Amino acid sequence: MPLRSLDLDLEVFHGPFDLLLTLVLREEIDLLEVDLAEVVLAYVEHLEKAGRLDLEATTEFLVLIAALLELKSRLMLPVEDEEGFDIEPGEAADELLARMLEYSRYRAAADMLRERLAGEHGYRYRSAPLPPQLRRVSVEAAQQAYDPEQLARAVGDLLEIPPPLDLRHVRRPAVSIEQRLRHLRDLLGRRAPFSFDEAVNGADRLTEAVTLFALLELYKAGEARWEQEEPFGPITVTPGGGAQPERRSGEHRSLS
Amino acid sequence: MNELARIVEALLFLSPDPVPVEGLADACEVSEGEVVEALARLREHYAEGFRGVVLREVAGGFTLATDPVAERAARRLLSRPRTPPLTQAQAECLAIVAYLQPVSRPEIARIRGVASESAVGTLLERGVIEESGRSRFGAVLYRTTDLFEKLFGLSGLDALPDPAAFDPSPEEEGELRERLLRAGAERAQD
Amino acid sequence: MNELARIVEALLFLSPDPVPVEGLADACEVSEGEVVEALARLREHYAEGFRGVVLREVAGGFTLATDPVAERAARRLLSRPRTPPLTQAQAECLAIVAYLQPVSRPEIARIRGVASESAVGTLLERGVIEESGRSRFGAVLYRTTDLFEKLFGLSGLDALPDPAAFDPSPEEEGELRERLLRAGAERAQD
Repeated sequence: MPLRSLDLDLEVFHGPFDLLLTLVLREEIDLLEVDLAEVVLAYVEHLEKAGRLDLEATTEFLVLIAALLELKSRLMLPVEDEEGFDIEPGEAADELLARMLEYSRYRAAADMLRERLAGEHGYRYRSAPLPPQLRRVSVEAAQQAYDPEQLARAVGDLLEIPPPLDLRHVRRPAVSIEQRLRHLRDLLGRRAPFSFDEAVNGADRLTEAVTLFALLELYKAGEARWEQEEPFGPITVTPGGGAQPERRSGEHRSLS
Repeated sequence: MNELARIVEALLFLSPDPVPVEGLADACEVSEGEVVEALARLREHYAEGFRGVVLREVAGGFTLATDPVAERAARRLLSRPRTPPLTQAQAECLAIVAYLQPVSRPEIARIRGVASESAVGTLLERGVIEESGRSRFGAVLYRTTDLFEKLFGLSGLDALPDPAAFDPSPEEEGELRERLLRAGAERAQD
Repeated sequence: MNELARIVEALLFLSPDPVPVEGLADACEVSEGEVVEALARLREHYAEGFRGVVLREVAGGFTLATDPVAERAARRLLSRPRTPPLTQAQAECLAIVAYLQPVSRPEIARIRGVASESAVGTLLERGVIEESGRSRFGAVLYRTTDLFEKLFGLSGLDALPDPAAFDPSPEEEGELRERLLRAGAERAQD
């Protein structure tokens, strides 16, 4: 998705994303008043609509939004130094200044190039086809340029039959989603509410991960709800309102 | 040389084809008489035998052309074969053509396990392989050229090195063509 | 004009691209010193302001080109449109590629502060920049082409002026900094 087609509708700015940072750098928009989260949301929405990922354009967006975030976060730091912040009051200005100077250098170089191109304008180069007698490559003028062994080696490469793939190291996963779904449903039926730690009770990381995945599936189907009071805190699982036991047999076939 | 003569010179230099007097007069926005005069001045400058480029009147128009004195050097500069290093794909295609000729493009693709249009196209363009009739099934066949032998320093096709030295499994039975096709089929299964 | 100068003139007339001294020496089977001497003689003949065709050193070689005096008539004769001038965005992207090559599009965007895909696309289309591999993060890298040097009349990339010459004076820089600091202080008071 081309970045230039990303149209923003923010409180302080309406227009293409392309224009935003330019205006900020030219101090025509106060970065402190730009809701950057809105910009990110607009982009994600746009990506979703486009349905495919243009890696280059996305990188470009990330680079630009990161620059904006960095500038803004620096501007938002209190100027009067409080303990814990060792950022100089002028640092935000320095950062912005460095960027503006770098840009102004290439803007001036661009003017030089444009002038140069204009000055070159009258010079025209000839582009006529070669006279027929010169068009054919002459065999007499040719000299050895390649090693014939290169050809024999290429044939050797082509005779190579790849060894059959050794699949012995690939094990079938010991933990299946079905198994963990059964386990969680069993707990929901017998002991709800229960904590996630109880559900995985000392199992290995793979089992933990698959259990979490199974829990997400149950949540999606409305069979379970979960709560976590704080990051890294205990997760409490309770039965959801929308359990549909009659669909159980078939609904997760796609996961197997 | 006055300005009109300079402009006429520039026009003849740029134009790939001879330009008639009317055409020159039109472009310069002057009369044909003035163009004829300018051409006379130019002719002094481009008198044959003094310059590398000469003024000629051909096919109802005027044109600049090189003097035959430069023919040999021009051939050396411009008719020289291009010989950048071969890519792996090009080397493989060329090796298949060299050892199995005549060979068709579908066969090359079967042996390599991938379509080989671009590499074959480049080899054709560089003049190291050429078309050589059609197979029973109508596919174009390719063979190597004299230029190929020259660029690889070969006195003839029988001077191609024996691939046995690079054979990964010399104990395998069969002709080279048959073995290459078999290996290609195996690779294609992956 | 001696024979070597005539031959060199003919080669420059025929060759579609600028020819470096080594190429000319090779084609003429003479030393590079002799070619340099022949070029000096040619330069006398093609002194700018006297002829419709001039001798130029661009893109690492020598070539003949028409003098701007003929531009108007050339456009009428060949009915080829002027190459359009660069937009500001295109010129900025081109300047960044010229000075920092090889450089990726995200890097160009970082410096310019705006996404630059449309300008970069146009520059690619016009053949003044080209792809040059990928960065370690997988972004396509760009560099300038020979056509760039030809169109901008540069004998080589080292003929580009030192970019430090474009930096603002210390006074201007100080003033800009002052303004930014003031803006920051005003914000802190809110």
